[in-house]
Amino acid sequence: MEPILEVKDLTMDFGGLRALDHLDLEIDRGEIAALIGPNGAGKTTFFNCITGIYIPTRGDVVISPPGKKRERINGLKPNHVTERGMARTFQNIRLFPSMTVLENVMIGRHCRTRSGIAGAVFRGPGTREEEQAVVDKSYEILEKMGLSRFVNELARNLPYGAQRRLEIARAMATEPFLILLDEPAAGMNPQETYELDQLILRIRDEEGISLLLIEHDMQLVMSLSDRIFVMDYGKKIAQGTPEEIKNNPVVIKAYLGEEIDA
Amino acid sequence: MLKLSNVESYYGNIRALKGIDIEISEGEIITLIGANGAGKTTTLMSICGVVPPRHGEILFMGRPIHEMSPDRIVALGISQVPEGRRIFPFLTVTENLDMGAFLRKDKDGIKKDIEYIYELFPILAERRNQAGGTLSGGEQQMLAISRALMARPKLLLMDEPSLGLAPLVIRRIFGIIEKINTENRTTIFLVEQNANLALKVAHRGYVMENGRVILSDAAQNLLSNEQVKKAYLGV
Amino acid sequence: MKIQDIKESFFIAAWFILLTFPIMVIQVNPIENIIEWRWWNLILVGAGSFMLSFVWRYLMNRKAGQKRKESEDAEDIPLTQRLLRNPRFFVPALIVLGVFVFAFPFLFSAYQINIMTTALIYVVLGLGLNIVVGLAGLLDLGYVAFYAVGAYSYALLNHHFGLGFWTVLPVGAFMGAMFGVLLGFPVLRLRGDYLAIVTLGFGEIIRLILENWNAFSFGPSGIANIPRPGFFGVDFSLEASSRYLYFLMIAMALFTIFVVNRLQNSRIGRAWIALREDEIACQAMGIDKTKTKLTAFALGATWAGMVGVMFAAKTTFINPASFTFLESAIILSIVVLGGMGSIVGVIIGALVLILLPEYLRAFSEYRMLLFGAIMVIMMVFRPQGIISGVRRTYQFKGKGDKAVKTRETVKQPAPTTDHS
Amino acid sequence: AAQEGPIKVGVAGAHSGDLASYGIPTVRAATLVVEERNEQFGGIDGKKIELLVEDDVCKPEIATNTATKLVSDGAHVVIGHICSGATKAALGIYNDQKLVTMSPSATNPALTQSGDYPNFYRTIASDDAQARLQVDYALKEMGLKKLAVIHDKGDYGKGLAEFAKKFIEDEENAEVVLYEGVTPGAVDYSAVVQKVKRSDADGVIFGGYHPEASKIVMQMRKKKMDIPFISDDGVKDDTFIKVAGEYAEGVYATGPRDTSKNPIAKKAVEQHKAKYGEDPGAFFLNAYAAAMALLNAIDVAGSTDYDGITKALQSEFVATPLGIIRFDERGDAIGIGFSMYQVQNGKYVELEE
Amino acid sequence: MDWEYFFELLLGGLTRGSIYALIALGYTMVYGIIELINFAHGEIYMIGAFTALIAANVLTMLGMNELAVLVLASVVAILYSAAYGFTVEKIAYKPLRQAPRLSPLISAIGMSIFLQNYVLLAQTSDFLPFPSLIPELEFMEPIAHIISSAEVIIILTTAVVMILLTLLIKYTRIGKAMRATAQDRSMAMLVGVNVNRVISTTFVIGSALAAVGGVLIASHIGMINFYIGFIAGIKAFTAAVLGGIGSIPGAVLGGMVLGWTESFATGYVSSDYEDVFAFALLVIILIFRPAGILGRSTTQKV
Ligand SMILES: Nc1ncnc2c1ncn2[C@@H]1O[C@H](COP(=O)(O)OP(=O)(O)OP(=O)(O)O)[C@@H](O)[C@H]1O
Ligand SMILES: Nc1ncnc2c1ncn2[C@@H]1O[C@H](COP(=O)(O)OP(=O)(O)OP(=O)(O)O)[C@@H](O)[C@H]1O
Ligand SMILES: [Mg+2]
Ligand SMILES: [Mg+2]
Repeated sequence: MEPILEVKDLTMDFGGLRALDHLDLEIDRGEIAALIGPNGAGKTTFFNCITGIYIPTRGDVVISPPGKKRERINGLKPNHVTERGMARTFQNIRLFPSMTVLENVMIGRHCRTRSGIAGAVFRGPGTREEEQAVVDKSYEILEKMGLSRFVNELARNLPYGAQRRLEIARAMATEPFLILLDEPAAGMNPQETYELDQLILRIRDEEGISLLLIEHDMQLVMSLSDRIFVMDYGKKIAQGTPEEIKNNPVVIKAYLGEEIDA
Repeated sequence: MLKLSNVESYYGNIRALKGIDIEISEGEIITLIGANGAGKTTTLMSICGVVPPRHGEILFMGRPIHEMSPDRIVALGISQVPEGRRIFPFLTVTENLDMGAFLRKDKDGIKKDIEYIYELFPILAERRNQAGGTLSGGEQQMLAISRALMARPKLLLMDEPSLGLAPLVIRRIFGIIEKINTENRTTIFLVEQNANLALKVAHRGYVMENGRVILSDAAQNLLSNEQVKKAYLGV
Repeated sequence: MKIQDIKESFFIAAWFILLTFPIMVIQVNPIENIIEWRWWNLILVGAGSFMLSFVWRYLMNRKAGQKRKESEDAEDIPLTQRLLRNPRFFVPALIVLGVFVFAFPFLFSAYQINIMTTALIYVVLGLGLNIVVGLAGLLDLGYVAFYAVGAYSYALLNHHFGLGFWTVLPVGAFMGAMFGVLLGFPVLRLRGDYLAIVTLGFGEIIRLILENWNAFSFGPSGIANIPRPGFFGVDFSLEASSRYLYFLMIAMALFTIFVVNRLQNSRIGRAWIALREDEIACQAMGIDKTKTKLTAFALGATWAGMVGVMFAAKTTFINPASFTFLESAIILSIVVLGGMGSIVGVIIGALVLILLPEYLRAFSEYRMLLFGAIMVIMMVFRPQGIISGVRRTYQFKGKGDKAVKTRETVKQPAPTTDHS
Repeated sequence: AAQEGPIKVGVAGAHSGDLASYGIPTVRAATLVVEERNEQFGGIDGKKIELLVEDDVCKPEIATNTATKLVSDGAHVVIGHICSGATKAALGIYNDQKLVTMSPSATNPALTQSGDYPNFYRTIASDDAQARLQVDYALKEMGLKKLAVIHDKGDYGKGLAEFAKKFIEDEENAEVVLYEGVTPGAVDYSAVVQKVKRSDADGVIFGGYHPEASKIVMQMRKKKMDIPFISDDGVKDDTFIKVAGEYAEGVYATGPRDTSKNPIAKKAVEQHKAKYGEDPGAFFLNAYAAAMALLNAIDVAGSTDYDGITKALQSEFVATPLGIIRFDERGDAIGIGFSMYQVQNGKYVELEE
Repeated sequence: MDWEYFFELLLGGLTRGSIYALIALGYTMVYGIIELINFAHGEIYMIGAFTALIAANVLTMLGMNELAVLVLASVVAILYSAAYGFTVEKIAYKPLRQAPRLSPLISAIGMSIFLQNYVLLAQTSDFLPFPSLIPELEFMEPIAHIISSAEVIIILTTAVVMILLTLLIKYTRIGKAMRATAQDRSMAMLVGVNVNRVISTTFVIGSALAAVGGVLIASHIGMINFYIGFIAGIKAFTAAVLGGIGSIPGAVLGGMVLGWTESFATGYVSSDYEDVFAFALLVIILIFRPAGILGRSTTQKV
């Protein structure tokens, strides 16, 4: 197994509060991994730290994009992290509400295209081609995500579940090797959650993108994940396959509770 | 206790509610389920007057409230756990709870209730002086629920209270829902995606689709209704 | 219902009588120690506010009613937009407009040409600021500084080195951009209204330096005898040179519209809009926040610099008094009043706001009073601006097909003050 | 050229905005003069005189619009503009159209001295003339050696101060110990006053208008600084005395000579009070004089012909509130003497030389 | 170092800063609650001063004694400013609650132009002498050449007002309602806050403060005209932002910093560039503290 993301000793302090506590974690290529833990355990903070939104107090984040060099990315700005191939969604949906659905995805193509001001003004053949490619590629992604009927809708007018999927579509447009999903199933009903499940599998299988998701919906986590990491109070308290985690007494005590509704 | 008849509400010129009839009696737990964008949130916001209905009538304990301003409606004893939590970001946890009790005058009672909340959610007690905006998603959700409880409402409207909560906490929340319903006789109007859970605690349920109520029945019946099963319970 | 209205209007009239009593009725002359009581005004205010309250109520009801009327399925596109999209209307309209624009200076007096030229200057300024405020969402209250930079570039380069209009035009644009970057670097990490005050401060700094640094800028007495743009050495009469300037400005405005339109629908333009909507999400999508903002700022400033050169050439005299904060406020008003992010809107906004005070000259001293009132009323009854922005939409035939047609239809609600 | 219809006199200046108080008195003066003329003589040669009043807010770019408007509306002569900057911007347009323009208040020396504006006249002394008088008075009459020169950063005030500074520096035994601009409208000038105190100046020369002057004088006197304060025409205004009250005592200001005894001036002020119920404001008499001079020139020339008016202005003396005046080729008024005034017992008193 | 000179500049800056602060308080309150840069605030201040001038003249004519004139004129000014503030909010801002972010800003600019010209037309364009309503206190006589009674009163008033406002916002019911409304308007409704009333109250308090400022400052300076509000407004806005907009102590601190900067810049460099220094300082402070000196940090949790 070749790890594509290695996190070592990651620590994040907010004033006196230690939100991440010497956290170690690895994601392998082609894996769907899940990060679970009680509320306030530091899961979202973990995402923020590895994507450059927060600068961690200490620790290392190293990526090894397939076919590219290993690279340490702590301290990089979020846009550089994305350029290097790690894309994410947000726990509270952050779309561009008054842009259309297609444009939201087109924004995702920004870091994979180059045309500048001169190109925009003169609109030479190069720019036109690039623009056409952006549109086509974005539409293609929307079709894959089952959002093509909304192309020209404003993002804010979409139903909640569709907005969640759009966020994923937008992340996919950046051509990542790893997508980080923060509670993708929140606010979805079981039917939609099931569809999401299928979608995530397809993303992995068809696009070869690895995924790390934070989720409280255990049914989804257990059915999807190859590997699960469990956090509590900023520390990693367990890691393993769904079976192992389900039966891990520490996890049951801290997070799952006595019985699982799965 | 609460009666909506033929309620229509709009966002600008989008008709989000297309004539809704709902009735809730005192002491009931009612749940409203439906797909995304069905208009559940809009229904709650219309009751509270934030999205005032353009047509139809809403009676609360016999009084028409559809033309009242939100603060007056709230003063009648309705409080809400809104969608998206809506924590006051720069107020501390304690201040947020305090705001929940804005219309209450009994200082001691408020104090006691805050302590009670801290017992229910120890994590909030740990964070009591932290600004609401920096809480984690789940912590905010707990705070939003607690804030609504602080009002000691007669009717509690809850919009997806389980959103973003850990399984353990969800169970605790549903425990609390049943508890305040039986102990304080608080009427509860619950909107949930987790229809399984919701229908288990509820007495009756309504199913919404596309701005209309398409089905209403006792919770048990809905649980076993094929149509509902297929669409909302995920087999 | 009617009685209710009258009652309410009576109450409003009484309130305004009370409110305006000291200022409208009593005129003190502390120098002579006389007090004059102008009771007549009381009646004027009372009657005036009584009448106006009916108009206000009518308009308010209409505003509310308008929303209601449109049924649930009606396409949410304003009439203007529908007309603009319909080629059967659009093409002839464009031709008529073109003919009118061309014939204008031959039909009207020098004065009319002159104010139209001024209005065109503001069209370009508005479009430039629209990049910064309307597209990138950066509230710039000191835009006039870049305008000053352009104007002084021409005046000074001409004064000291005898450089001509055409030479300085690109220089002015470049200087504008330079200053845009200069200001942009330190301040672009500021948010919303903090950025507003800093840009306001920057605008004032530029003006104050021009005012105080006599050795450099000739101070408050300004620079006179700036030559009008040349045309292969031809000497023009006043009339002819007004026309020439007018056509120059038309050309410049068309050029601006062309460029801004292309920018708006480009990769950069999308990034600006996205940045306005959500900075964090934008960064997470791989957009370099600083660089993108800086381009917006610099590009906006470029137009101001360029048109500043034009301004100096048109007035032939400049001094710092032309570059006050109020000027920035007016340009901003053009953008917002016209409709943020909409090119047509900004053009109409500029024409309205700049021509209005000129045509209000008939009201002599009530001119600015009315101007202020109209600004308020336009915002109250048309908060989204005269023309609201639209988003480009794409048509797709089916799976795997290329995008076939692009047009603009989806109405873009400007960002609201939402606290969520 | 002989023409039909009324004679049109343009009046341009700031009638709204922050500088309105300097422009409105001119409109009133022109109105009074023209009304009187129309009533008493039925206009000029049987033609009624009409006013075209246009606002320029003292902004150059608006002034060009104002000027083209006046030109388009067929003005024959123009009274205005008020601010030197706006005047300069507008003059090019009037010059192209051969329109005589006369400002009651634009004092920038270049307007007459540069030779760029042959159509321009004014009924106010230029900055350098006033500055000359201020400096001469301070150095020769009062024997001051160390002067603080303060201005309000404006066109008028700063222009004047620049000249004063130059004139002082040209003298052997005097020096400028402080040269400083204050921000008009600021709430407080104590820092500048402290600075004057520290500079050890034995006199202050001020260029600017009365609101700033009164604030500075009051703060100086409150801080027990009794050095002479010599200011300009912009301060020679009764409002100054009223505002500064007891602190105004002893303040010097230059102004047009002996208007208080001039019967025309008295009449003009009376007319103003009768019609507008208050004392006239800034540059009222200058504007009154300008209106009279222009009407007289048209009368003498027998037409509104540019050359005729020019000739009449430069050759014919006319009695105005400012004295009996005519204009030199450059456009400055001859016969408007300037005197030094001092506030004594709450009144400006002309100091005999 | 010339300590006396330094000290005098310090005091001068303090007075000037207090003046800015007094107006900035109203600014910051209004901004805090509806995130609107209320450009008409300066005009409310101007109207307060005008009303006080008119009232004082009428009352003096009626033969009242000085103290009565001071008190009554101030009360009239406060009432009227509050009423103007209230009315302006109702006409120009309330209909724009749901509007795009910048629309109320333009409405405010229009309102400011309107009010200026209203006073210009109804009263006069000239400067009017403003009676020195604040009496020269006997016991202040020995130090009167350093600091006048009026200045002391301005400084004290600012301090008192700041403390009262801080207490109001921190501890009273209406204060809590204000904070909630500021942070999330519709959620505030949902906990029972009457948002319209809270916003109106904020405008009324802010405008009343502007009137207090108007009376004190006008009698300190000794004259007013219709345009004084504009410059005061810009300076107050700067002060409010400098201190951290929305923060009451911040507005006062911002005012002070601004006052001192201008005073020292004039004293040690040149008053030619006092405003340049003031704005340059603003830029520098905001670069290092992007939310102002006392402003809360704007970093957002995502
Ligand atoms: N900017 C911040 N300032 C202070 N504390 C913070 C900040 N961001 C997060 N925290 C704290 O750090 C802890 C971890 O938060 P985080 O959002 O990572 O939790 P989480 O695991 O995502 O929880 P949830 O499942 O509820 O979303 C929380 O207790 C939160 O209060
Ligand atoms: N602020 C808004 N502006 C415009 N349309 C809106 C707005 N909020 C909701 N809508 C529309 O109203 C309809 C009903 O939305 P509502 O939020 O009530 O649905 P919901 O049943 O609560 O869905 P969810 O499960 O996603 O919360 C949807 O079609 C939605 O697009
Ligand atoms: Mg989280
Ligand atoms: Mg909902």
